[in-house]
Amino acid sequence: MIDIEVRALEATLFAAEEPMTPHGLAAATGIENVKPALARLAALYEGHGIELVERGGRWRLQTAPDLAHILRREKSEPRKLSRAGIETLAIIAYHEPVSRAEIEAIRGVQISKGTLDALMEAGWIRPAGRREVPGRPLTFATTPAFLDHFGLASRRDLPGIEDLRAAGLLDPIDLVLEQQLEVANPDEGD
Amino acid sequence: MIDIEVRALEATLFAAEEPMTPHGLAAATGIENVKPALARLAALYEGHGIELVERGGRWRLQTAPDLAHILRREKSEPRKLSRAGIETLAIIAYHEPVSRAEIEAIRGVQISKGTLDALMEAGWIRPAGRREVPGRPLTFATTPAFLDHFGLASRRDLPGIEDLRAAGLLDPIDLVLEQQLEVANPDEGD
Amino acid sequence: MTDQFDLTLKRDEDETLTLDLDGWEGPLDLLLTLARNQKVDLKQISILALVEQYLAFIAEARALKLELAADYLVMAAWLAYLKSALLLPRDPEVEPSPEELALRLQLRLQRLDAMREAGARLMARDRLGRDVFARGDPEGLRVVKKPAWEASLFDLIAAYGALKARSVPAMHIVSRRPVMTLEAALELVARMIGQKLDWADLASFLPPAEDEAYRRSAVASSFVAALELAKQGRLALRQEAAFAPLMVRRA
Repeated sequence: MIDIEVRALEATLFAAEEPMTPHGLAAATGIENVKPALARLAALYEGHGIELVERGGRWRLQTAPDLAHILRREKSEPRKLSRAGIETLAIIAYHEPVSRAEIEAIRGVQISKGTLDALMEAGWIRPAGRREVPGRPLTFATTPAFLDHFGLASRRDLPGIEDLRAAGLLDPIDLVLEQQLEVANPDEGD
Repeated sequence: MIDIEVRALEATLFAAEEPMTPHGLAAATGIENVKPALARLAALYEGHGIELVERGGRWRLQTAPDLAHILRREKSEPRKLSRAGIETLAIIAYHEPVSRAEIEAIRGVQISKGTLDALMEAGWIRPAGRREVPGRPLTFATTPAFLDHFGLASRRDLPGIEDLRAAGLLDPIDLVLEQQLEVANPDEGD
Repeated sequence: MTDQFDLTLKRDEDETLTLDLDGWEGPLDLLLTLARNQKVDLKQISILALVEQYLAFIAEARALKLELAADYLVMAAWLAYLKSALLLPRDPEVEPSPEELALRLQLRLQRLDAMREAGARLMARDRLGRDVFARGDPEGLRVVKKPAWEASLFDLIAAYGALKARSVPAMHIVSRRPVMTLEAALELVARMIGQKLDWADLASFLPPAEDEAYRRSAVASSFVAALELAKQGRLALRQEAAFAPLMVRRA
């Protein structure tokens, strides 16, 4: 059996809602000389998945730093960017820096806050200062992570309008719309 | 250094907000066979001020019961149950699933609405489906939180439940009555 | 007798006595209290003695003119019936038998007693938050879902192309065909007749053209121009026959 002082400190620190001072520990456990008992507790936890640490004169038990990956695991969740998202990103990439109102003018529809948030979360766009016009609208620009993700050395590598035309990407709207409708309702064909 | 599986379980259970199933522990730590590692962790904490316990198939770390006098604080007094509440909880725990009418038959009085509500609010009982008899009465059963709160690994650990069952005190009264009358009057059968 | 049963009497302000039944939850509870006072195992209890005690208790309460809840009186009536049935010679016609009724009551008392004791034992366990404690400030385990946004460069430029295509205003442009305008033909014919004095084929005025469409346009325009100049009296027209060359001369 571990000595009663160490056990008392261990249980007290475990149940504590915040780090405790030696004074507080002494009051809680009735131990007169807390420091040596704390040293024994620290030694007891040597090599454990939990450790005793002192931070600014307060003591706490905490998980060992090398096990942090167990406690907070990141799980990446592949998600497809919405059409609004990809269009907004394209406008920012071709016109940066560009304000929200300008993006909306080009798209012809309003963009939801979520759209810019998703692009920001993806790390592809960043706020790029305010435009010195009435209302001082915030502008957006792409990030190095954007270039990285899309395999571009620089924004100049983005195909120009003429390239797009040559690639058939500026086809009349009816055709594009038709294609999109087909994509949207793949089962409706008969 | 303690083996990595034990350390991982220790840190996970230390950080967890709720008791964890072996399945949940396996998912968190990546350990394939959790049970033996849990046994090693339990052994490691033998004699400590903290212990590893199983509650309704879930595992948790908690302070050792003999240190209650150090840790008990005024504010930590758990909700005070009325006598009706305590009896009702015991009846549900020992008879579950059990309907309100069955509880009332045992207690000899009606239960006030507040009694079941209070137990439900404490998170100790839950509705457990309807009995397929006329009137389709709702039945009640205990929750994992009940086992957790009262320090029970499972309902088999309910104090004296085996003795009560052996004495027929958990069976329907008519069944016991029949058996006892037969024993009392063995010649009357035909 | 009242003392023996922990019967609490309260003297209200208006001097009437009330029986404090708060301590008991109904007649079964009162019966169990009385039964426990026999200080024997509930299985060995004398139901007859218990009935006597209950009836005596109720009689005393009524003698003191205490208000009793109806269910206590119902139980008293039932127990009085049970008592007489147990004491009188048994009538085999009566079902259930008084012994069975007595046994049933005994079983009910045992059950209630068992649950009461179980409840007490539950409450006395090492309870979480009272005797044993969970982690005071658990960090919690977190699985942080990090969305990995997917989009390819093609998606991007195709989207921009579609956007551009969508945003260009719809404009219908008739393609420009090579024509000789009437003005040009007028000038040409006027100039040519100024250079020649004799009759000349109108067709000979036309510039050589490889483009058939332009040639046709030039023929039509110069013909109209010749007619216009003739109308103005600046030019004379002559044609030998249908489809013969159209001859022009300054008027």
